[in-house]
Amino acid sequence: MSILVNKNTKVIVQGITGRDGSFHAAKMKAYGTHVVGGVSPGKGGQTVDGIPVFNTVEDAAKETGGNTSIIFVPASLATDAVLEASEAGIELVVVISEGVPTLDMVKVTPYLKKKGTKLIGPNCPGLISPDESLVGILPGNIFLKGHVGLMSRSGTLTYEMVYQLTNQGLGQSTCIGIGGDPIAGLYFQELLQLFQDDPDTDSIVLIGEIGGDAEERAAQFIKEYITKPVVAFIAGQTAPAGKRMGHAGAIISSGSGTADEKIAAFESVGVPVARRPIEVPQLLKEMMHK
Amino acid sequence: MSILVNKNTKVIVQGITGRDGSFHAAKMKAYGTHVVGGVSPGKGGQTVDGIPVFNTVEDAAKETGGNTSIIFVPASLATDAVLEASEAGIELVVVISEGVPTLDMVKVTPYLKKKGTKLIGPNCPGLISPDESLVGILPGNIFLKGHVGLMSRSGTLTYEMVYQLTNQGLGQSTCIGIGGDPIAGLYFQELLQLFQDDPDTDSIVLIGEIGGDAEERAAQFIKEYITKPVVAFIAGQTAPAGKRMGHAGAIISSGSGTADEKIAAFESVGVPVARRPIEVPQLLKEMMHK
Amino acid sequence: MKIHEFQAKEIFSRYTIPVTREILCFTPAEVTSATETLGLPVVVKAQVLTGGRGKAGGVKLARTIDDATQAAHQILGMDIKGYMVEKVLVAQGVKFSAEFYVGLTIDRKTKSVIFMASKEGGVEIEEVAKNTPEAILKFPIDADLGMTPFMARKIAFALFNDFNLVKQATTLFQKLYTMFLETDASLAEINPLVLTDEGNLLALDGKMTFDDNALFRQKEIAALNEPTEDEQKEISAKEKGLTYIRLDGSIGCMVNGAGLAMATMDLIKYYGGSPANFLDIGGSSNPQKVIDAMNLLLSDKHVKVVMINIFGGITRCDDVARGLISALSQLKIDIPIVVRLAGTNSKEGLEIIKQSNLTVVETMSEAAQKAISLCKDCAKQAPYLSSISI
Amino acid sequence: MKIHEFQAKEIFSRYTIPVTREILCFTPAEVTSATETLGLPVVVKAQVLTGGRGKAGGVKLARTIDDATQAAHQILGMDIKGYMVEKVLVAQGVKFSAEFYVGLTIDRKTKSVIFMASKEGGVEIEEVAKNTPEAILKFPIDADLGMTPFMARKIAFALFNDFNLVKQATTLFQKLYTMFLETDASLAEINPLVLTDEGNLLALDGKMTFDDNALFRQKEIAALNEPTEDEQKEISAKEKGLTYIRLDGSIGCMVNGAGLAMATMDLIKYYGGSPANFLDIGGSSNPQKVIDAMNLLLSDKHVKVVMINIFGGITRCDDVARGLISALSQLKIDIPIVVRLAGTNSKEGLEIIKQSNLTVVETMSEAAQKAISLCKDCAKQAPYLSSISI
Repeated sequence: MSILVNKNTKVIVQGITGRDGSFHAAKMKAYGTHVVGGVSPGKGGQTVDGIPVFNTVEDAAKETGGNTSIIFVPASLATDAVLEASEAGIELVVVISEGVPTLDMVKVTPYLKKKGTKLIGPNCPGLISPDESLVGILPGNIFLKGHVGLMSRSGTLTYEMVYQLTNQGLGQSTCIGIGGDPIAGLYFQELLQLFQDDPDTDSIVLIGEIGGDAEERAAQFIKEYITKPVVAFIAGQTAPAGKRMGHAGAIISSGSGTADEKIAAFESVGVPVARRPIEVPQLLKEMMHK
Repeated sequence: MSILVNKNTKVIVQGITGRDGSFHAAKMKAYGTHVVGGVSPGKGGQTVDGIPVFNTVEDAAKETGGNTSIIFVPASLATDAVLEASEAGIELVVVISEGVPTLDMVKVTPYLKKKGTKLIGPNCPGLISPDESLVGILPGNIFLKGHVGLMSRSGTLTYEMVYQLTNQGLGQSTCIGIGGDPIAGLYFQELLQLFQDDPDTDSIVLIGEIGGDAEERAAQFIKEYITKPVVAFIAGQTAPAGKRMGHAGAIISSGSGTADEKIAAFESVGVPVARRPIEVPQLLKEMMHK
Repeated sequence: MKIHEFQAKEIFSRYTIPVTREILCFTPAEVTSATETLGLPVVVKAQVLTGGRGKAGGVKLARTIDDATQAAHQILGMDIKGYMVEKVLVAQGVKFSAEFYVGLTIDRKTKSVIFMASKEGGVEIEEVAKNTPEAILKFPIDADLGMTPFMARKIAFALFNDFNLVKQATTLFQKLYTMFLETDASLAEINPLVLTDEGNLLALDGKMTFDDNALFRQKEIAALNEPTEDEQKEISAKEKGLTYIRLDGSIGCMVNGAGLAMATMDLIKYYGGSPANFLDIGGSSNPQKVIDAMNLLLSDKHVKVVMINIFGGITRCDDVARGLISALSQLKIDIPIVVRLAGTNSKEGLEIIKQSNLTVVETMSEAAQKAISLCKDCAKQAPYLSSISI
Repeated sequence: MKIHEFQAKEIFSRYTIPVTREILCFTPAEVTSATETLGLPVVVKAQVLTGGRGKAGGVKLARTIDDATQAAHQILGMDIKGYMVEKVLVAQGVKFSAEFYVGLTIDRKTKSVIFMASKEGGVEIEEVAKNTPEAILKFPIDADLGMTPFMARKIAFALFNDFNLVKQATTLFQKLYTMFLETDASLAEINPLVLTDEGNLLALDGKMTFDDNALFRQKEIAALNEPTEDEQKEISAKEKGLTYIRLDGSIGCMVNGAGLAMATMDLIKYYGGSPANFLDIGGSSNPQKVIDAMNLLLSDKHVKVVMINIFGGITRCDDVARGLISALSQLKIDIPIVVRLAGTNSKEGLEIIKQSNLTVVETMSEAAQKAISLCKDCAKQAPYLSSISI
């Protein structure tokens, strides 16, 4: 099995006629994802790479049975696209768009909760259950089907980690880039719970970074609820205070949100923290043989 | 038993230092209701008729364990008072205030749903479970403890009906004035379900009036879900179209919302409709002996 | 509260919703001049606070200036469902290829604002609703989100195929919603919304009504009110705490509570009489209210008998009785008055009016029957006393 | 984005949040004149985009005009944490009896705007948060409801006993929230909010920062930006699609992706080196970006060696390689460059740079170690080629 996306996932691409949308729709399709439709207002009736385009998510969902959407629209339009997907009954919405205003996310969050819509992102690379479904912009070829669940605030760092895991024969159940913004959808706790409940996930890799206290809360959550082995990595030990390190959420404010605090939080609950990316597979193996 | 309010109900009076609030707080207390506290911003620390006054509902609820509130503040402040009660964890909020703007009610409704707060009113006389708890402005002395559940869009017409029932020895489990506004809290369907589930309610009286289609929907609901005998009465057979008959919600618009439509809807599902208030007890007895 | 078409369209304009060029006129001469200003053809439309002006001949297309002037002569002064036409709107004639209906109202069932849209514009929407309800699409608007761009677009796609029109409509629908909220409207309709030959959407006719409960915070809207004589009476009554609606029967009613007041009217009808009014004296116990109410009832010359039905709750029957006694002493009353007092302090109340000439009965059924019988032979006999109870 | 105190208080004023009377000055002479205008005493406050100006001597109370002028001489030109003071705010001295803290920010955990309030005003709130967190009350604001009157009042009651102050604060808190939303702020603080001897609440100092992601719709706010030289460089980089932050080490890094860029810096540190910058070239595959990035790196004279770490996803390694080759031919590069390419099209990329003088390694650990070793003896040796992989 896997979490969130699998062989039955039917994907609708919002913004499919744009540069990124069309490119990745094709990529996902090539990977084997069921990309059933796209949305681009005013372009309903066209096709992109054989994928039918609709004017609204509602039309797309009705016609195709799509249950998951991925959003490639400009940041200023992204939350409206999320709401449209949610209102149309889409179960899982993945937002790739970068630069979404934080207060827009604050505004949509209660609606998604009310409708029971799951959100990944924004400003994220999406997710993949290897050999089953790729809903995102991750390079499919580096993944290997297996039993490690991975979640990360970063994109390329995720690839780096996955590459290490795959090289060591540690395949993945599902890998999720949760995005680099301060306010995002599904986060460490929800995903830890999903991996805990997934019979096909044996161990978990959590990749955090500076800013906020999500890692500290995740550590507490692991202590209380997670019995599967977890290994962590925290990026940004050398980041200066007060500077946004690329991600809108990666900032040490008023001396809090540092890597040291996060590392200490994990180690205090018995979660080993790799100091270098290459240490992750080894730590994982050690944890699994405990 | 009874529905919504009973011996364990602890009431907080919002607007207790006002003319109506103080008068009815005393009345309710005299009836035997546990009026545990009142709220009047800036008057915290005072007492009204021995009832302690607090600055906020949160303070009142924390100090007194109050679980129900009744609101007597001016209409322009009523929805803020409702939200305050809901946020403070009050389970049942009864709004007596008349003249609340409809869009204010539209605005608060989703919040109450989210918080699971039950609302009665606005523009209603409140409710009573005879000999247990009176949360409203109804004249307690006309009620008789018993097994008829009653719900009504009107105040004094309710008293008239109850008076007839009591005279005929038909006591009441709970009587609820749901209010005369177009958008209100608990309405026929929710209350029908509560009465259906209440072991101490044997039969139900529903008092409707012109305007809207709540009676039509109630008739359909009765047909599908209610097995206890129901008798209805509809006020406004002689009301002209396009005129608000006192209640903001009592208006025949574009030829719909007439008494005839409502009577027909009930009769089509086997619910007898009294043509005069005095017929209600007799119809009820007939229904119960069927 | 209702307003005229021209007022609704002025509000539309404030929200930059496109409307026809138009001029309000009070005389045929003004219509002539307005037509010259606007250019031919024009449409001359009666401005009255009731529907059905089209069927009544209150809307005329004029292709010449003479036609326009003549139309003004015909329409001004016309009686439409009891409303006298005092002003007309002269609107520039517009060529259009399609008519749509859009409107916002409040839906009791979903407890939300609902957007209605139909391709069947330009006709009475009530007729469409009755005959082909499926032709009216309904979209509940989430109160927390408001009219989001995607929702406005979704509605627009339901009406239009051309994306240029969809874009126009999307913006227009968002404005319409903002206007609805900001003015505390209870109805805001564009019917028809037309597609002009130039490819633009335009509100050819508009209708708005407002939530009376919100007028306290809508001073500008409230100022637009143009009550009829009857409505003026209702407003004065309201200022005294009384809810009064004039009907055309002969039995004046005074009741506490709207539901009981309606039930009282219904009961009079049931026994063959006809109520002269709806009058709810409300929940307070001020004897002055009873005096004001009595004054109000007696101001209607059709009233041949008065039926008072009070079920005391907050209202105390003794206060009502005191008010009645004051009224009897202050006012010259020469018609019979039937009184029924029940509930809070009814004993005390009945004691107070014992010595008066009022007809006192026990139940509302009795009261209605007695009032009707007194009405039938409502000669100039004085009110008399019958039996006392409760 | 940060703004100055005087700018924050100008925004406060727009929302009718009461602030001290004050005048912005650029010279001691202006300060003298401002003091005469405002009347004594005054407070002269350095306007710099960093905290801790009080401790640094950047805030002085002046009881005479001479004192004010002297304070201006002392403060103007002062260096506070690397920021040169170019302007001061002269504010009317206010007598007050109590200091409070109020602020709004966005809470990641509740995903909502959160209102913070404390009776411990006038001191560094971070200190209070660390030492006595219970002294800061936190109120998440429901995004759908906004700052309701009851919530503002509830917060006010938590700070004040006097109902007059509660009423003032209730209004003030609602304004503060509206301002926060309408300006897309990420932080809005009043510290201290003082209770003046006249019994009024007043913002003595204010701080605001804004969401960079929202500046596209906040033109007025964006115009307030005063980037330092380093920040100017960051902004120019951003315009080219690069996220660049200058640090003080000697190994220039070029990485795709923010997380990997941070991990790369961390790895350099782990092996004993020091990164000269954070540089994320983002997800696109434009070779020009690589040229721009290389230019940017080389513009920092502290950079003694360049480490390129690319894990191709959307970014294609062959595009990066092409950009590198162009950069090498266009730019005069006289420092070593270590390259690691992995992921999408890495084979093709490595093929492209095979003939160049770049130092190519297989893993990021190797890259870091190699860069450090090259840096240690970073004489004027030319970049050279080592091994090829992935």
